[in-house]
Amino acid sequence: MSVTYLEAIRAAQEKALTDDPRVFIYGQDVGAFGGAFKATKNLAAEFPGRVMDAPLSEDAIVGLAVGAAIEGARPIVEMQFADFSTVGFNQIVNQAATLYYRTEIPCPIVVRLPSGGTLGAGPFHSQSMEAVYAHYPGLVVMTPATVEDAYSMMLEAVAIDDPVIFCEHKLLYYHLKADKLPDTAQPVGKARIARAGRDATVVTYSAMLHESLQAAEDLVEDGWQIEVIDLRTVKPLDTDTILASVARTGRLLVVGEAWPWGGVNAEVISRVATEGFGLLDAAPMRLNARDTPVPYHPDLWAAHRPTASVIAARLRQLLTQ
Amino acid sequence: MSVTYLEAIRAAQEKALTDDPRVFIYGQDVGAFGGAFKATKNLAAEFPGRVMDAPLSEDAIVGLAVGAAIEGARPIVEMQFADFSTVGFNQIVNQAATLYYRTEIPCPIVVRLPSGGTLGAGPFHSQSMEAVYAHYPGLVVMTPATVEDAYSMMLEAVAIDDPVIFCEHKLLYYHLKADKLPDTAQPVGKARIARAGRDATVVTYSAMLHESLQAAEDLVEDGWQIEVIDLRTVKPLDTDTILASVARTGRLLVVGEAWPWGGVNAEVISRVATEGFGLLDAAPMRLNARDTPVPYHPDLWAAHRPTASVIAARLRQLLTQ
Amino acid sequence: MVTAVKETTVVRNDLDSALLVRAYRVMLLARATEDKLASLYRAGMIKGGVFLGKGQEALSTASSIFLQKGDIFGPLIRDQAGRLAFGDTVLDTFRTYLGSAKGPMRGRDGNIHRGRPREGYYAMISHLGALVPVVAGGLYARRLRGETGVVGVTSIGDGGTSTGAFHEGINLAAVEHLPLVVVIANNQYAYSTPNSRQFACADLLDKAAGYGIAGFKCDGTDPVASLETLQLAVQAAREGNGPQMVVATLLRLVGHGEHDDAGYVDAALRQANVGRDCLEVGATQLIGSDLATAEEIAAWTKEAQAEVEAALNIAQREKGPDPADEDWRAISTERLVDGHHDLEDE
Amino acid sequence: MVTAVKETTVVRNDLDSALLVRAYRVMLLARATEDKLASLYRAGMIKGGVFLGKGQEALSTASSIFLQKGDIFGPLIRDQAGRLAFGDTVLDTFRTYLGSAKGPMRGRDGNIHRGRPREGYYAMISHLGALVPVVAGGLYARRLRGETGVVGVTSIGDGGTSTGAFHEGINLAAVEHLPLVVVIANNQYAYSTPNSRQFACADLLDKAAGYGIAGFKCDGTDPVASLETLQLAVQAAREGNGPQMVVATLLRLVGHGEHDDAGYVDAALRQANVGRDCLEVGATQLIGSDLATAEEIAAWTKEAQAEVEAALNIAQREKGPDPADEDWRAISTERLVDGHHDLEDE
Ligand SMILES: Cc1ncc(C[n+]2csc(CCOP(=O)(O)OP(=O)(O)O)c2C)c(N)n1
Ligand SMILES: Cc1ncc(C[n+]2csc(CCOP(=O)(O)OP(=O)(O)O)c2C)c(N)n1
Ligand SMILES: [Mg+2]
Ligand SMILES: [Mg+2]
Repeated sequence: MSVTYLEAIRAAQEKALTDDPRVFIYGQDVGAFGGAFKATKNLAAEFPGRVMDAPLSEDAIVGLAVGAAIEGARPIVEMQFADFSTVGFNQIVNQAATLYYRTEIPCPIVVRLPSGGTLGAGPFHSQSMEAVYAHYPGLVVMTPATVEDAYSMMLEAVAIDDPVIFCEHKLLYYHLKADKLPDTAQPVGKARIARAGRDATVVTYSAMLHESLQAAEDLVEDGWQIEVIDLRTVKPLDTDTILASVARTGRLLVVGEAWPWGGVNAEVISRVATEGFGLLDAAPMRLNARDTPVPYHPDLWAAHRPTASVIAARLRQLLTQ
Repeated sequence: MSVTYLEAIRAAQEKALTDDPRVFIYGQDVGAFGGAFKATKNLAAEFPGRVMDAPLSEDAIVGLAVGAAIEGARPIVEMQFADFSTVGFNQIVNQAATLYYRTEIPCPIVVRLPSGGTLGAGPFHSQSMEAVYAHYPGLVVMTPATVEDAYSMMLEAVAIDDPVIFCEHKLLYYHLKADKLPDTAQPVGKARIARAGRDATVVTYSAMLHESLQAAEDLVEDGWQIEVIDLRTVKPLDTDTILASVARTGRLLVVGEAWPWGGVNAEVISRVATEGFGLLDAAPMRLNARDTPVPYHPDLWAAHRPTASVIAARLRQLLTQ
Repeated sequence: MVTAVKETTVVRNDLDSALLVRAYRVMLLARATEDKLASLYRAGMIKGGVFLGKGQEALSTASSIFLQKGDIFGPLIRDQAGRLAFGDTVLDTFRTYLGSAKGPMRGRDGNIHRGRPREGYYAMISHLGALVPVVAGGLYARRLRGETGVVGVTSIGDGGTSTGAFHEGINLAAVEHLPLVVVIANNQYAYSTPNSRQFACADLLDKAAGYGIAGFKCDGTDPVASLETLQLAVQAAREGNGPQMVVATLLRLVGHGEHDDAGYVDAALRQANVGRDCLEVGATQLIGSDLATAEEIAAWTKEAQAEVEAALNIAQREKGPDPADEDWRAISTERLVDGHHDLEDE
Repeated sequence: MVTAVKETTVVRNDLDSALLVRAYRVMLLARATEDKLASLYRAGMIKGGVFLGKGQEALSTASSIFLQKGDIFGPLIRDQAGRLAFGDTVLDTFRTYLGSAKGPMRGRDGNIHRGRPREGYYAMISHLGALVPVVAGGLYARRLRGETGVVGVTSIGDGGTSTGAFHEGINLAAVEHLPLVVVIANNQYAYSTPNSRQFACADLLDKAAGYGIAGFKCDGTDPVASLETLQLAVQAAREGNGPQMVVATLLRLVGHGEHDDAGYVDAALRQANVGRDCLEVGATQLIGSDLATAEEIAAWTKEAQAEVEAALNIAQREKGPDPADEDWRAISTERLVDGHHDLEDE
């Protein structure tokens, strides 16, 4: 028996619906159909009236969730693709994200964003919007990279009283598997050392964790021990864990799939440069996607985002600097 | 005779309308009323049919501009406040910003964003969204800090073939004055050394330029010579000018009014740390607004964003590090 | 699904006379409050804008006066009167404008952006239309919890009907058959923009059928007509007939904000029926129905003004928030606050 | 302002017979193209999704066939037929799906996200509704330039009517009195979501009056009815009567994408009139009107299939873009490209 990343998200939502009568799910095709990716498969039948198909209205979907949250409900809303959250953007960043600061009423909503590139998905079904949301005060931005985190962080996302942007990576949905769902979990907000090392630190998250782990593995034959940190949440960003790692390794590469200007990578490097300047033995490096829309053609796409081999090459540069 | 920052923007739009029949202006209340801030005063009368009041529909306003641009027009659209561009967000980041990459048809639109905090403006009339737009490929993001730049960069914004997010700072509208409009201008995309110095570099933009210049002035009495760089555009970001300055001073403070996570400041520090690591004699520093919505009360607001005295204090820290 | 469009006429006896008097006194109180806000603004004592609802008190009062405890009210810019009718106070009004730490927004937000969401009194953000789905969501949650007979009212202007949020919100409410009343105050302008540049339908009420919801229209300058219409609409929603759209015609008798002289308003409109002052219309109605004398109305006005003065006196003595005491966090879960505050140590 | 709603009836003689034949052959070509796309998908030869318009060819063809050079067409997901009628080619279709560097999108975008904007053939982004104001904007610019008699057509689904963009776009077009025809293909579902969860109006055409625009409805499974209706709508727009809304009733006869078996579609709908295959209806119409024989139609079908094969042969031999040759920039002004490309030197 094994469980996929997607099944973990489904299972967590099922558990949340079971455990807490305040939870409901609202989104396009999430009902009988079970969602575009089947993240809500069978839930409508299991929880009648609590898993509902929404009209094609992202703004209203998020708005409804905020109103329901005010009244004490704990809605989970699904965007069919992260890219479509741009049309629900205002309700997320100005309505949900400001509610607590303005009124002291918390806003416990979860906005699920099926994120990131996949083969042939093109400019509008591939985006990684975590940096856009993390820039705004008032949001928690989760970017689980493992099956275990997909499960436990979704439970936590529903449990906490604040709006959570839950960035699930579509590339991990079906292929990433674990033996079973976890019973315990690391606290949300703490990064995880996914692989311990000595010579350099790679800070990454979401699908890029797996490319980075592969790169770290590739460097073993050259005698390098690379530490890989999985951020897990990009807001809050666990600066302490990063700094502690850089203190050990002296070298930092940050890897992300989003666009280069001002993303997670810039924030991580900026924190290390400002708060851990003396820890660095060499200039930090970063790898992002290129600064264009995500291309459709598989060859362009492969050249648009970092891959294990590019990461490995960059690490070699970093290590010999 | 003197001309304000706002009048410069108005004059540049007037000149663009005069010189180029393809230019038109579209936005709420920009017609006979002359705009919420009077940036289009009298233009509707001067250019009949080319300066039009729009319905209260930011998404459609930007969409209309993109369609018009496809047909060879050069629309300038005004958002009444930058904060309201969230409801035109999708058309900006997914329609306008991707057009050239996808179709090879350039998209010469200008989206004017009256930006930044002013006294008593509160959470929804104070936002600085430059970092959000700069994160997206396909957009040029201008942040003029002077009357001269407001004028010449607006002309350039209309002239170039790409979508420009023009972040004008409302705090500068009426108070910032110059003797006259400039005849020549520095090329767009190049930062400007607003004040030459020796001991530390402050990189900043928009209204924070003036707070930073004040701070630099305040430090003269202690014998410090602070170099202040005005970025002018935050995308593209003129890394060369920044690096050259840091090469001279060895110390860097970045100051911005936007939220801390992943903004201009993170990007600047990240570039210096990655590309100019060896130039730094001390850890770089940054100052942003606090990570909450922009508060309404003047006292809270004053404590929410960097001011000259905070900048000066931080500079003293930086200089003695 | 109810799609009938009801044009109401003045049937004075349908409303109980105590309600009429109560509504009128709320209108007076709102007017007195706003008159004071205007003079505070002119005296430079309010930072930021002041946005008043003069001329819209009748409609606004009618919007919330039929609501009960447990109902939801999502007012917009011109709803000082409706806010008071729903339970907001003059004191909290001044507190919010003056930024008192004791106000519901504690200086964090100001002016019309106030509310007490836990009491069903939602606090608008500036983005027009954005409140429609939020009120719908509140109703949705109530229904999910098994509560029945709850009604939500929200209002919007002619300009706000052009927003995507308005459209999506009403459509969603219609699909969900929620007890939502949307009051459209067609005051002929959105800031300076006349209706002719805002919509092309013959009547805004023509939109109701497009959502499959019931529609009502009324003369928003007429307190009795406004009350009667809203009574019907709220009742229809409460009885489970789904969303109700009310379109009222009127004019805002002040600028968009107090900085604005509204010079763009067509003089003919000011002279027309639509430009009547609902307070004057209401006075005539009360006197004509022997529900009050001119002297009584004058006395009520004085009482309202005194209440306003008293509230202002309190609010003016209250302190604003102390930045040093602020915890500067935008989320409630303390352990998840991003620990990177650049201004922290100054 | 035209607000009349015209229900068209089949008046075959209004359309010239050459047009009927031409339209039918476009429908056949679209069907043959899409059948081939489906088998390429099943064979794993297309990366990403395949979204077909089977069952919607009649309406889609009618949407663009009355357009002239200089007009604007903004097709959506199910418009393979309308694209071909407007001048798109089978070759460019395959090129785009296969990512050929020679296609109009040069591998940068795929499948239905293609167009040649300079030729009035706009390239949709995925966000539904977003194209409506863009086509309006194209028309606005044309008018500003003094061009008259230009028409723009765009289409949308029942689901797309729930978007804010649709609402804002149509309303703006109505205010600007633009010659925009919006074709609503009510195919009963948005992905799996039935109309009952999408809108509550009795008829989508009820929305037209809410925008103050003219409305038409037709049976989208009927080629003649679709052609007649669109002919009227396009003509009305061309004559300066402002935006026109066309609501057509039909069913998509395939899944939302080829990955989807459409098991959610109500079997009764499949059996009903709405579930008819417009190609069969068209064949009956042509044969019944003596415009073609069954043999001729069979021959046309073969010709279409041959054209499809030939185009595919070419497209399959073309190369995709070479990442090494890409200049990887999203703006046209080279000197303003942000010089920070992290992947550059790999
Ligand atoms: C989405 C959005 N765009 C622009 C504004 C700026 N704005 C504030 S009030 C207003 C006019 C509103 O007009 P209307 O809806 O008719 O209400 P009224 O002011 O007449 O009561 C505008 C444009 C806004 N608040 N929200
Ligand atoms: C704004 C937005 N939200 C969600 C989607 C995902 N999506 C693509 S097609 C579709 C259903 C569209 O239904 P409809 O408009 O009826 O067109 P049809 O597919 O039936 O032709 C959805 C939800 C999208 N493309 N855009
Ligand atoms: Mg109005
Ligand atoms: Mg459909």
